[in-house]
Amino acid sequence: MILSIGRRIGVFLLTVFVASLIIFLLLSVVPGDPAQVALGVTATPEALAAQRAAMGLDQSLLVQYLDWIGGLLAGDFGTSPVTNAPIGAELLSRLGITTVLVLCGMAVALIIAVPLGVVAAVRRKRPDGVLLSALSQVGIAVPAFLAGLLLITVFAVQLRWLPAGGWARPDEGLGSTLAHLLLPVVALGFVQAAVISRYVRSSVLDVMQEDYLRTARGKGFTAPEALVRHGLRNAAIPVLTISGVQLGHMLIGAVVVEKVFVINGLGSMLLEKAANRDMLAVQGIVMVVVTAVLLINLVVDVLYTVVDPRLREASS
Amino acid sequence: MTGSAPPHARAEERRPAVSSESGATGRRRRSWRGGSGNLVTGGTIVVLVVLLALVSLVWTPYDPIPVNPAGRLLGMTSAHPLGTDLYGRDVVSLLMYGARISLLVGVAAVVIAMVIGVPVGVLAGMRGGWVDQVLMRATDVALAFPALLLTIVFGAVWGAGTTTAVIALGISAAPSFARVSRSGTLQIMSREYVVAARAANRGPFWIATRHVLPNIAGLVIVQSSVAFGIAVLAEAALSYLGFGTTPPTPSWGRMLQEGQSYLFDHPMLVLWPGIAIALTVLGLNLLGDGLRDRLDPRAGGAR
Amino acid sequence: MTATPTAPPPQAAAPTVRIRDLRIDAATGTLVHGIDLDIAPGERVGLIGESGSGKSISSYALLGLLDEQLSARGDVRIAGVDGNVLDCSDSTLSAARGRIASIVFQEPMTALNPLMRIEAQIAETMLRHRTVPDRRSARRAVLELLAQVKVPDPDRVARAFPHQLSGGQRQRVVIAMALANDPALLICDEPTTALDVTVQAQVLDIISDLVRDRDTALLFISHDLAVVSSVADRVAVMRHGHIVEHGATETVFAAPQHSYTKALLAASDLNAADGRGRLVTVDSAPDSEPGSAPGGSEERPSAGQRPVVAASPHLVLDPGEGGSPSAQVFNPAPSDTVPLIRARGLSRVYPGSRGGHRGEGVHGLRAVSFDVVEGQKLGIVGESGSGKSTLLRIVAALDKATAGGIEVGGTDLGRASRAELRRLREDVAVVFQDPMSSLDPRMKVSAIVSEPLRGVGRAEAAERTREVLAAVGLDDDALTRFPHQFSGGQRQRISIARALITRPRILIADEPVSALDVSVRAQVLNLIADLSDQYDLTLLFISHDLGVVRHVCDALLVMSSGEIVESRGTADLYAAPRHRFTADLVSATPTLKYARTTVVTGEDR
Amino acid sequence: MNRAPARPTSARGRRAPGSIRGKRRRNIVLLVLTLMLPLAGCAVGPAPSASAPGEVTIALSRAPAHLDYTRDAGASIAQALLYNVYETLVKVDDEGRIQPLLAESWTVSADRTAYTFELRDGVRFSDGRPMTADDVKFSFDRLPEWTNGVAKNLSGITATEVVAPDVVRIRIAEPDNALLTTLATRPGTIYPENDVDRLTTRTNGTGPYVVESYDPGATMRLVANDDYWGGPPPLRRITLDYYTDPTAQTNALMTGGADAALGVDAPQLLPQFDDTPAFRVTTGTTNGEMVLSMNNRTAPFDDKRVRQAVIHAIDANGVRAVAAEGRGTMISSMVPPTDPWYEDRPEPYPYDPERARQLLAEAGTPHPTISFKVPNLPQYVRTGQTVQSYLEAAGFRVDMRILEFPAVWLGEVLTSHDYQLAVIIHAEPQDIRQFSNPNYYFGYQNAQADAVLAEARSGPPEDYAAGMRRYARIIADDAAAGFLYLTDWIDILSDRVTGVPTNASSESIDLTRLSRTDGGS
Repeated sequence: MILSIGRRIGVFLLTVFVASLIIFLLLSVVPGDPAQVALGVTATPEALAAQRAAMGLDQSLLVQYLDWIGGLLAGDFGTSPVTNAPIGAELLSRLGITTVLVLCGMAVALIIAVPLGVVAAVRRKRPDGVLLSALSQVGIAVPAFLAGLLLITVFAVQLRWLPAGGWARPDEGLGSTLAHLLLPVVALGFVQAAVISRYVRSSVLDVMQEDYLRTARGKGFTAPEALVRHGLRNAAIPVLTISGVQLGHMLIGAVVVEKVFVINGLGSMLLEKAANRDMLAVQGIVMVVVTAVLLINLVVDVLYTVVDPRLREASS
Repeated sequence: MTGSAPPHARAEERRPAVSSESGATGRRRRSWRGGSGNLVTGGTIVVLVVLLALVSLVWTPYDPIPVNPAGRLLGMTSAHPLGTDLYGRDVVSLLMYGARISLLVGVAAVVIAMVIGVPVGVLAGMRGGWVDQVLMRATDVALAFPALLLTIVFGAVWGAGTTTAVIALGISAAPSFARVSRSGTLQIMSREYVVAARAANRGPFWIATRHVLPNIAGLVIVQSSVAFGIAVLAEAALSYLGFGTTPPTPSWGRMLQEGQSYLFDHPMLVLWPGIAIALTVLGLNLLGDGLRDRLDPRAGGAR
Repeated sequence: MTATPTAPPPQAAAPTVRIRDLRIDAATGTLVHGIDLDIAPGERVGLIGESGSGKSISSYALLGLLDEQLSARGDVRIAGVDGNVLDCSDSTLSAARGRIASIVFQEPMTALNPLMRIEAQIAETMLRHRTVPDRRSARRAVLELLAQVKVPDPDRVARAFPHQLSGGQRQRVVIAMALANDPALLICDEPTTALDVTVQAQVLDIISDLVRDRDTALLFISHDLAVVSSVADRVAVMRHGHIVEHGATETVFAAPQHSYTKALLAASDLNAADGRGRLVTVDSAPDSEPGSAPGGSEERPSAGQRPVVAASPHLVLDPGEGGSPSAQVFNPAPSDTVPLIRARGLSRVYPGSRGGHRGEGVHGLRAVSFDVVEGQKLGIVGESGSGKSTLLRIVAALDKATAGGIEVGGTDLGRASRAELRRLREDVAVVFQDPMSSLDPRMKVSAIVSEPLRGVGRAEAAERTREVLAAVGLDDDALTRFPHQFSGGQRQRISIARALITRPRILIADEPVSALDVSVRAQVLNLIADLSDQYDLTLLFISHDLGVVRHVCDALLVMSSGEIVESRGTADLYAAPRHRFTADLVSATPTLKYARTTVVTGEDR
Repeated sequence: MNRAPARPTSARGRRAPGSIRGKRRRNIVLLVLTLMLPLAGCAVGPAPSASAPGEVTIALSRAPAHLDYTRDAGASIAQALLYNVYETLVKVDDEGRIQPLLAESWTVSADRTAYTFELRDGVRFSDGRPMTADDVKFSFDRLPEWTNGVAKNLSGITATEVVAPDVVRIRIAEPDNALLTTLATRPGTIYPENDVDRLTTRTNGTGPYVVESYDPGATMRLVANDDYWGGPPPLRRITLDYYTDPTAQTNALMTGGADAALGVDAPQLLPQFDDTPAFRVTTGTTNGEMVLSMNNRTAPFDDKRVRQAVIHAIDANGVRAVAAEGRGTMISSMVPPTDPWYEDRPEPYPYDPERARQLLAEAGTPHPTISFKVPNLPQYVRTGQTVQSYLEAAGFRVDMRILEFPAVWLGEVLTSHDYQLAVIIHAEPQDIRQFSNPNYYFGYQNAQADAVLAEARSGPPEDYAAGMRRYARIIADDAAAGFLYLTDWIDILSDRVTGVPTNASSESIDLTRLSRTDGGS
């Protein structure tokens, strides 16, 4: 098991390395000249050359890449040619905000989706099951920002129960943080819940057809007992996968919600940096997101081996 | 363990080939009712949207592009059943034209994803070994780039717009096609008719085109309808973020975005495109579910 | 959720199960048309039927385990359960399931929760019904039960997860689970169908023994008459949702009354042949109802039947004495003949480390040497994992040996060029096991059958397709249909037609009948025998079932663990198996007790 | 000085008839939209402020990418920093008059080419260093290093001399009537030498507030500079929250997330503040002309007839209706009514699509294809789309591209001049002079106009207005660009704040007198 985890980590590192190459080529080589961005178009050729040298752009691509990746490993994301400010600090604080948002959103999503999906599966022939299933279908189909907009209109603008947007750091008062967090988390969580509940439903349905569930009933468990004792853990495996995938994608996918609720998270930072053509910052953000997605995959993979003894064996 | 398909996918391959008696009579019997309900509802919605888009090619009540400052923000009238937008354009015409854009984005993204993903998946599934390993690792890498991230980055590099968005959405949907195709291919490759074809002297290309592709077509179609729905939603989100369809081309996402600041006085401007998007995605998802029920006998009438 | 099992019934004579007019309906129609059946305490009843006869769902109805799509009516009483079982709620019945009545399902590979240890899975049966006070005593009981079902190392098995156990071990675990609470009734639904023959025999013994020891009533469901005959005191024969015949096993088997029973018995008995030396099929059986064969009315015997030719004249058998099996050439060709297939020291090692054999690969074949001469009909017999399928793949040039060499028709497969391989593949055709899987569901029959033809004009291809279809007894209108429109037996005919279209010299049949119903099995075996004569084929017939190869083949190779352990003429081998494994196999193969051994003298059609 | 009065108008006055019914329907629809949410209890009262006492949160629209306005031509840095953080020798007040700031007084030489400024005593940069004449000299000497076009406005300065530690003299080549006005803008900023490498991230000005932190695109926090020469400012802290989306901007105000929304450019959002006495909406003047810039240097706009055709083709009132909900003021040249040389003159090329076609035909290009670059902000997108629609109706083929503002649009249009048609608000005071800047993106060259401008600037001060009037007329008659309309400056203020200037008469959003009315300050 240790061995298999070691192997997975190796694969993870290799994948991150390949991804970093792609990101570097896409964002350092393809777009224009960062020195030009830094100095503006009116800069003299001499100034440009000096700037290029200062930014290391006169080096070979390999050296540039090594510089960048070496910096990343040391926690240095470089200095933005646009703002002249170090990218890492901003990225970190934005990542923190988005992580809180996404984790809370995912928690809400799971809290809603798991019971919803199970009920929708078990009662799929009954009107309430059909209704739940239909609701989740509709939930998937509603664009997240529309949901957010309506939430704001009703709960913030009309009812004045909650702030319309923004972010409050916990050190500014936990109550305020929670109040600011509630609507965006609900908007994010509900849409995700709709997506995940479909997977819960379908994997519970799959499990309900498994022979061992029938065996469990043969032992004397009622259908719901059998499902709880024997089905849910098995059904959790595909749900784990999709939750992992969704969690990674939400880091940027939450940008829509961030924008609606004026939360300055990672997605908003990406948008802002992209609009300002701050490619080094964009490069850093992409690298962080991609690494996070791959890391989540790794964790999910490792969780599999914890949940499923077959994998423990097979990979050792 | 090779690849990274979730273990439950592998478990299904262990199912006995011979169906048990109970399977023949009950457990795996197809119930057409649940599936066809989804299929009919979803199909009807999708067909309606397609019709709307097709009609918009030859006729819309008004030209949806020119601005008409004199006729802005009209409510529902007989001349404009759903009113006009902030540019004075007829909302019905905009919705029809927007259907075209949404479908275009969806179709183009799905085609790109399919063209990249399916060959990769089939190749990985058929060749196995290191080819499979390399392709699936590559798929993992590609999967680590979320669609929105890719679109925003592409927009920053090559300029935002429908084409950029479609390419980015297509690329980011490709890995899921590759995975679906691969797992489908693995199942097909374990079938004896493939062994029979090999025994009958048929090469990999023949097997891929005559046996694998026709048999995984169902899976790919289901995946397409899912990816289509995702693309339609993504187009809306991107338009909202300013990375999608560029003006003056009307799109549902842009209509939503433009109508947003009129939510207070003219909420219908948000409502109509919102309904259009939700309905279309709903239709596509239902269609996908329905098709899955039809094409995947294992799912039976369960879904 | 209160349990309602009551005290034992007042009269000892009262049946454990009493079924009256049980009907099961699905949306598409009625599946079971009112059956009646009693099982007395300690009585062992066999329920026989082919697929689709309704035998399994009837048993599920007894325990309230029917699928939601199905509904049961009638009156079912189980001693210890209040009222009509069919009217009981799931929670009421769940108190009885596993305690008063237990069930063992067919498929041991999937019947256990893959994520739970065996101990927990067995223990929860007892903890659920509080038949043990605590976990510790549950553990003791589990080990005891595992010992009773003769699991080799109960301690290890208790700690294991299901995937770490073989199929036979898993089925024993399932049986242990079912018997954990000493139920009054045990239902076994095809409990051994998925198991190897030798394992099947052991499991059947265990079931018989345990049931006898505990005086448990047994309802044993199987399509295999031989298996049922070895277990049951009394049998009921089901067909199309009806019990067509019912009585003491001996009576029913020895003197069947209903025509279907007769036909089924005849078809099951692979020793029985009709007047022309052909196996008896349900249709050819006397008194058979026309057009109502279990496999479907379209199952007709092929046209152009030929009498079975006696053993091949070239056959020279090696006595198989002395020396290590691996060093020995089995079934050697006479020195004056060049064998059609000549394998020497053939090995196949699969890389990787499946199943805990870290480092070393898995041996599919271990240095196998044998010959096959032209025209021979050679059976290759072995259990799962014996290497017979690996051998097939190598002979058909679908796989390569990792060591040793094989020549087919003088071509060395290890060194053959592409062109040579292509030519060779035209000479070697394969019929596969599973008629569901071996035909591409998206291709029309014409395309399937003509697939092996290359470099042949369209017209000629069509002509040859029609020809081979006719040879396997299918009409032209089959050409434009899809596989799912055919029954299992017909599909296997299509599969055979495809194999024959290149006019091969060698036909490899890989368990061609093991997925078929009993009645159809005989037809297909007849067809293969006929065609291999008609087309002068050299036949390699692979099977796990000695009974099946016995009829078709004139010589046998017996394989075990990747090695050939014995090769003999069929009759000799049956009469006096030399290798211990062969002996086990012969003795484990269930035989129809009580059945008539005479040749059926039904009217020829 | 001829000044138009500030126009604080309640938005209520602009309500369209029938909007009561509209409002009821809207509520019903909202109810439907949200299916089940009870709106019964939605008594809309003033939301309590989220700001702490002594602090004010302002909702703004356009965020600067960084803090260095020597590099960036966008207006948003100056809006936040000028006067509030950085100061100039003189400043323009809310009524557009020149007032002393860092210079207590100044004298002009007889030939009007030397200005001597007496610097205020006790002025310190926020890092504590005293501000001296050396800093003034450094600041003006560094102007050539600005990568931002506005520094060109002070290119007339030939020398800056330190007369005494608190006296500085500026020499200009020719007399310039606009010098003081220009010194009140960005290029006139005084900053110390020691921090110039960090201008993008740190400020070191002499103003009443200091930038405490800036989260790019999101929030800028200004804290009081307690050592401010004018005494501590009224507030401890001002938080500037930037909203790319105007709905979010007004929502923040409505829900107490902000105390004022300044420079709101989505008037459609105003009606919801109608019924709420806790808010007041003010409409002020700006220098912001919505200009349809044409690249005069290249075809087809090197042909005056094509330029005229563009202006004839567009109904500026229609553009104003779509882009500003009918707000703003029609102008015929690039002069706001607040400028002394403003002239109420009819548009020389009024809306006449037929005439536009005719002119195009005369120019030999009946269907010219135009590359039209539009910043990606809602106001501009609306303007662009409407303009495009008008132009295409007159025979133009318009390839409209929406570019990210500021980075991409400024880079392509303002810096690289890679455009044919563009739209942008020019908000600098007296920005019409840019038509005589040969390096400016207008690419306009007209020796006669240049001469008129030079004469006005160097001529006697009393002739300045007349000269500028003449200049404005030439620019308009030559169809150098399209002047669509003059934007309004819309503020929405909660009753908690006061001291916000109504008009946008300078480049700054002057928050120096901002304070709270609810005892918070």
